[in-house]
Amino acid sequence: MKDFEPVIVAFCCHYCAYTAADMAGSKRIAYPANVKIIRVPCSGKVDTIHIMKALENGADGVYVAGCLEGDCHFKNGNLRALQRVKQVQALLEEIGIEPERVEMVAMSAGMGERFAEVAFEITDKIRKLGPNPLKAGMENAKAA
Amino acid sequence: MQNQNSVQTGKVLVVGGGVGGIRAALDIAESGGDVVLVDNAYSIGGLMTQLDRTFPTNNCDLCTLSPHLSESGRELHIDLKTMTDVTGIQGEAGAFEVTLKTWPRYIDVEKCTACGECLESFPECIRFTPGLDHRAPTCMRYPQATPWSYSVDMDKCNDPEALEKTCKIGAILPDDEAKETLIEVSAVILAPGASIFDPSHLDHFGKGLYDNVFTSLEYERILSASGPTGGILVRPSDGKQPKRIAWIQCVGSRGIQKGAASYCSSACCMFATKEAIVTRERFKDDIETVIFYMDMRTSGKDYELYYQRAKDEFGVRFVRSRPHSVVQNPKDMNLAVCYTQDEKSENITEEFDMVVLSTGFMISEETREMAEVMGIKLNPHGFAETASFKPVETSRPGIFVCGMFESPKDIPETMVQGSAAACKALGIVPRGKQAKAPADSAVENQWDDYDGYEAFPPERDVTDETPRTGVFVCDCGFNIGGVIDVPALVDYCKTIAGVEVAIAVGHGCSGESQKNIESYIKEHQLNRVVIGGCSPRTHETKFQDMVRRAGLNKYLVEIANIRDQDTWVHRDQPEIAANKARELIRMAVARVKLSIPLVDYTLPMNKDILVVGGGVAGMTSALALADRGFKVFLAERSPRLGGMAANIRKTLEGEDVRSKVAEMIERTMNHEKIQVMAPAIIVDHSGMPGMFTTGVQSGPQMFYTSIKHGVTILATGALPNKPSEYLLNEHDAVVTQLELDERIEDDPDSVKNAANVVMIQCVGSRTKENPNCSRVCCQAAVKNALRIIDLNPDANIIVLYRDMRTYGFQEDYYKEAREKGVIFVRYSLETKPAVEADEDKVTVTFNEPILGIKASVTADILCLSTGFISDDESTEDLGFIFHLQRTDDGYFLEDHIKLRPVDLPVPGFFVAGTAHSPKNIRESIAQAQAAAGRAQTLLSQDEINLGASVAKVDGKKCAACLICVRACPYSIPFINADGYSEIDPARCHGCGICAAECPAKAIQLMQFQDDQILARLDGLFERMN
Amino acid sequence: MITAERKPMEEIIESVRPYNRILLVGCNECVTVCAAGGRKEVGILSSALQMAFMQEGKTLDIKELTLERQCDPEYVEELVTVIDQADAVLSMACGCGVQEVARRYKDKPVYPALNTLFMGAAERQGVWAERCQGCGDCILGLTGGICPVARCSKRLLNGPCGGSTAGKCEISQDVDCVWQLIWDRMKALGIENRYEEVMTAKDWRTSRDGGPRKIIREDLV
Amino acid sequence: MKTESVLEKVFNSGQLAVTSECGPPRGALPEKVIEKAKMLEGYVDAINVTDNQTAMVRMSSLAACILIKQIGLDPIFQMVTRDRNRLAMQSDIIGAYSHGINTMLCLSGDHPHFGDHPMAANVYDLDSVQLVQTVRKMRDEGKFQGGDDILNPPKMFIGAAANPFADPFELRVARLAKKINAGVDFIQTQCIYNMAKFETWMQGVCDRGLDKKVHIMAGITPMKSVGMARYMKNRVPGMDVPDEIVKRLAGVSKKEQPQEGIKIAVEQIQRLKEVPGVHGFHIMAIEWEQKVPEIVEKAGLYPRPEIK
Repeated sequence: MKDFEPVIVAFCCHYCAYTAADMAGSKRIAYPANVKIIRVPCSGKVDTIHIMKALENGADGVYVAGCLEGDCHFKNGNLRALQRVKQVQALLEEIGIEPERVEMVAMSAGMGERFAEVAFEITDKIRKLGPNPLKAGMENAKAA
Repeated sequence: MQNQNSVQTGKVLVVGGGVGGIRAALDIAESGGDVVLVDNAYSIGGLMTQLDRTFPTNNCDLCTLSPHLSESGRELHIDLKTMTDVTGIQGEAGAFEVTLKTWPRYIDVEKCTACGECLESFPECIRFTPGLDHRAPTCMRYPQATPWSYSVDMDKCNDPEALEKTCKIGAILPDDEAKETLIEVSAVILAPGASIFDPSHLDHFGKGLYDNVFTSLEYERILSASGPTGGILVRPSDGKQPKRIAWIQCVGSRGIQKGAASYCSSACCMFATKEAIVTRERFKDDIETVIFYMDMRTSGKDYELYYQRAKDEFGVRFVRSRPHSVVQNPKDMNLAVCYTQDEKSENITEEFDMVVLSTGFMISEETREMAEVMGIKLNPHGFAETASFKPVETSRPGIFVCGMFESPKDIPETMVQGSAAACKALGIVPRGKQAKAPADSAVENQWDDYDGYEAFPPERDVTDETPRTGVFVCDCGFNIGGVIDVPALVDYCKTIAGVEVAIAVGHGCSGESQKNIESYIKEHQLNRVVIGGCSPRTHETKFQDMVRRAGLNKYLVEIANIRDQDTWVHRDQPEIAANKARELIRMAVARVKLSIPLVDYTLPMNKDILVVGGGVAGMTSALALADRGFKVFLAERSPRLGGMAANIRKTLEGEDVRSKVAEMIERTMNHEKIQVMAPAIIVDHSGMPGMFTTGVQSGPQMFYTSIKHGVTILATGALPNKPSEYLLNEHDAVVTQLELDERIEDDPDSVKNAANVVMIQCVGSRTKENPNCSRVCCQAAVKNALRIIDLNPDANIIVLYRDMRTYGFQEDYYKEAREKGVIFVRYSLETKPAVEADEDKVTVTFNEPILGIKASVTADILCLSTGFISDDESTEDLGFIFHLQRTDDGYFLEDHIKLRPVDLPVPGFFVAGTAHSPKNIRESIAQAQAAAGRAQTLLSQDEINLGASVAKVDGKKCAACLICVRACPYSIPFINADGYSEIDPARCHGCGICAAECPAKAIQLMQFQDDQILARLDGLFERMN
Repeated sequence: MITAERKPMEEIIESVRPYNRILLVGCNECVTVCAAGGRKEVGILSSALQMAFMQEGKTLDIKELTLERQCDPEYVEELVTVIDQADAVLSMACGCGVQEVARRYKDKPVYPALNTLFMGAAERQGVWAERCQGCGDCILGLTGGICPVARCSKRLLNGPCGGSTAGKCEISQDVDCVWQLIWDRMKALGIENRYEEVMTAKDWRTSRDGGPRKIIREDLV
Repeated sequence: MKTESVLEKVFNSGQLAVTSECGPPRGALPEKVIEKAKMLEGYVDAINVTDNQTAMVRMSSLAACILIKQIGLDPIFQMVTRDRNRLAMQSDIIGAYSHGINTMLCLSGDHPHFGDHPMAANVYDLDSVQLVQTVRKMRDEGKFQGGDDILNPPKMFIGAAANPFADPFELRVARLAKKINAGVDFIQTQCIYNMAKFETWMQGVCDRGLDKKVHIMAGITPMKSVGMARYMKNRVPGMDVPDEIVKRLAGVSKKEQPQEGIKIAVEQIQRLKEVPGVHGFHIMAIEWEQKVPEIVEKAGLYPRPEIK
């Protein structure tokens, strides 16, 4: 557990979080490399299945980063994304996986610090939660 | 790029890079004209970039403004000169010669990549860092700063040589000097903006004396997440969150204090209201907010509703009073605000933790000097002199003005004037240099000479080829190469399945490297390309053009962001950075394999225009466009042109409206490029921007004609309100301001003999039924009162008002009226005046709040300020036919209330005049010119590129469930005659919400298809599973 | 439209536990429209099941397939090519679809992944409400186009009962009192006078009380 | 005279009728039924016997009615349409009549949602109006619902409930008219606290002359405490308890509240006696039957008329 480095997938809206990540870069604000960014045109484009497949493939955590409430470039995509994240959380709970592995966060394009902060917080949280339970399950089965 | 020898260059000089200047520059550039945009600061943006949020939507400015700024940076037609002053001008409209002086920046903007090395080593000497700066608020905070470059303050630098050496690409120029340039332009637009009134000399408010007194702009910076406190609202004196904040209005405006301007600064009421709302929004009941004001001047579109919401929903307290002093309690640093109120005689003292001074706007000395250089007339306040029918024209032909320099105003009005000035400036640019005008072939040829674009070779068909991917890794100098071992990364890339070639390319964006990559693509017959480099946000277009030159479809390239999102953030952990770079490239390779060639959607542009509404606004737009050679159809509902203005005699400033309108009608009727259809009604509509078809029934027989046009301008106006109140429509002594205006001019004797004249403001406005302010009635009342006094200096005139909203320079007339004895008495909704008939006169009874008595006056004339109501029936019909949204009170709803006040949400539609909101003639004309300007940005193109990122429906999978129809934020999908959902690519905005919600998985968003997104995951987890 | 919602995961997991190869079949008709069993939900359930079992160290072989309509034999026939590769079928159709698959593939265990709920209408995006019970003898013409059989908690034909409060049913504030709606509608139509006619006891034979029902259209047979 | 019902006879004598109710026990405890009924002996004309009240399982109304009949008192057989279909209900009616039970109250019944068997199927084959119609058809035409003749048809005096306070208020008179159309003889109302609203309703009833077609008994429930008043106000659907009642009870000490409650009930009866169209009182003292005699006495309704 000590050496556990989680892999976290971050679906980032082009208009805010992805830009904020670039901002963090231009200001040289470090954040954990555990976070892997996938750019989407709007957080509202992130489908339930994208989040599920990330976990199924082995991600230890997933988050969707959209615009601040009221600032969505496409009016309400961020709110729809939030509802979908909640749906995934409920589904994970049902199948015995910690719903906290999935999260929705909001930021604006200028928030480079906030992007880094979020990346730290979520990496910390996932580190505490431990590896994706699918991996342990499969390893135990192999060992047996 | 430009022709130096020609006298008529077709260029426009824009002075000032605030939002107004940027808007004007963009409009001209989009219309095909060349612009030189100069600003004396080291990057453009002006005041607006310092705001945290803007009313009335409370949106963060950042997201909405930054695309504008980066747009202007990229635009080929804009030559941006920062740190530049105008020092001389000669010549005349169409052929000016302007001298510019550029101060040394000590940085080569072309080379600088804003990498930040210099700032790190010499933080004191660098004037500007992109993004957030701890030295805020002096620095701009938005991510796409333009130019994307630093600036050096050489005076502060002790060791220029060392500084020079920190820059590996040699962008620092220690020997940079001021340069003078001579440019030739056809027209000039002045948009220098205004400066903020400095209240530090006002001892009684304690600004500069007490730590907890701020100007409203400073408060804005404190609220801002990127401000000096990082958005944490605390008192400088003790670091505690304030519990009570007061705003004091009219600081530096309305001639209240020493050194204050006599005019009203127009924007401060809304500014303060917004700050109070945002504060309440964030802190709820934790912070009490109080605004001390004289008159709340919330007369813009839906501003009154915002004001009411501030009171009712957010619990902001509004106190009508003029505080006379702010005194600090030395013990707890709290601030005692002392004031009196009309109704009460005693002094009231309230204690606050923080006081915000709503400081007004002034014209700076620098701007006055610039105006002198330009040779334009200024009004007594130092603003550029203009006229109602020429709202953006200065006294010198060919020189135009927009924004604050014309008069104090808010952002939407500035945007309108920016576009209007662009339209007027384009009017003198030789036609061949501007929009590809239709018809005249001679003009066509001239255009053909002008070509800033390079032609691409035909695209290679790669559909049947197996993916052959080339990976090209940049080192970006030290940016990437200094952190990770690029050759090792390249070796790794060669091992990824499907990768044909992988090489290092240095600076991939340099011309040399691009040629190199192109030759690799051709030599190895690559059909997919991955760039390991910087952010696709900034460089995607560049690499797309590159693969196009190599014969590939532009959507077959992917950029792995290994700089901004990797080596820049993990530079202390090279091992981790290298590993992440491998992952990012793997993800990009997996993704690009599934890329498919896409075609950008384009539409041919029909260059005719339909203008609906033949009032002043409609005619202004029509004439502006027709003068540029465009064919205009002008449809007017009534049999004659002129609209509401035909009934107005004089403006507040005394200009003769009737003759101007008659002149305009004459010109419109006789213009060879304008086809007037009156009476005419719109009956049907179809098509897309650039190819609309609208059915019109016109003439006495109401014949049906079908008009084909590319853009539509709606200028359908509003209606004069005539509510049945105060005996209006019942008693002959009761008239409206509009009727009084006519009587004063046409039958002055009937007015001359009136001993007592009473005016009641806000009749039928700011009520439950019509909650918005009609904007024009206060000025109309002042105008008519002054004219009556002129006719009969002994007349008793009483104006019963709720708030006098004589914004801008109208304040001068309000003051004049008071000085000439017009009595202004305030009433509230609870104490409305009562009116009774008294033979041929009427008795008006009202409360006198200062004396606290009920007073009665027998009036010979009772004049009601009834203002406007929307033409609800027309806007409803047209809204339905054109699929346009309306506000609750029946005006057309623009695309963005702040930044796109002329554009309607449906592309290709523009709005002007009172169909948008109540406004006066000057404002209507400005908006009409702006609409014509905005229209030309579309009309200048032969086709409209809509991009390729659109949602596509697989009809076979579609269950016609309507989920996409309901989920789309723009109501684009519909169920077609074949029973499945259809999404018009020309109208799709590309958000992908429908694709994510489709329960049948029948919708895919091109460029972001599910398998492409999942492929990234596969690429990422390849080595893990 | 028939509406349904997914069963609790636990129940679905238990039903497929004995098997390794699962054929997960969606339906592109009603359950797609009510977002319960279309292609999208099939994908999500497939992934959720996979994850549930991976935690136990087992991977399932799940084949996903969505038929145009699971209640028509011709469409169900399309499964014939893949049915042998599965140990069990998990159906995301309504009860009709589940039964049609079971009827056609007699030796294959078939499990429902959905609970079929009611015949309803979409009130707005994501909200469906019961509208019809299929009683077989429509009285909507008498009740202003609003059905008390399906929408009154007590199925009263002469409502409202004494529990109607502010337009809501006594069983929940979230349920409209249908008789309030009927009365409002009768007023709007100007047929209030019809209210006092006693609606006599209903003949329930045409409903399920008369035994399973069938429609035979001789002209189409 | 349509029936042998004592209640009908009291109404016909022009005097105010008084009824109360007895909830059967939740177990096979016949002595409980008899004990409760005896408490009311001499103070009321007939005793309502509830049918699985509030959707909780209790001894059947029919069985409890028989027990009461056997000690010589007059039960009112309550029947809800929730639990049985029309076959069961009609057979129970014949059964009751064969034990000499001749007065009925037809109700739809509380929804199972409120009771201890929320999982139960609710039947509602008929609604209360249709049950009234069915009983009348059995009595006046001597026919079952299905149309066949009944041998010795049951002669039931038919009652139903009315709630003047439920929404929509404007329908409340109309629904009473509908029950009259279906054949109801007497009405027992929901307990009344909002006098003004009840009087408005009665005005509407009288305006249409409905008071001439049906005997209306005003429902009275004494409050035991301020807690009960609040519960009735906030939790019981279709109940209208004005604030002043709550305030009045809250204004006295906890010990004095029961007595205050009775005082209120008596005052209400006194006031309602003056309301045209009110032909009697139905006193529902929930789990407080022992207080009914006191209320009847204080309200001046004692002694009860001798009807034979």
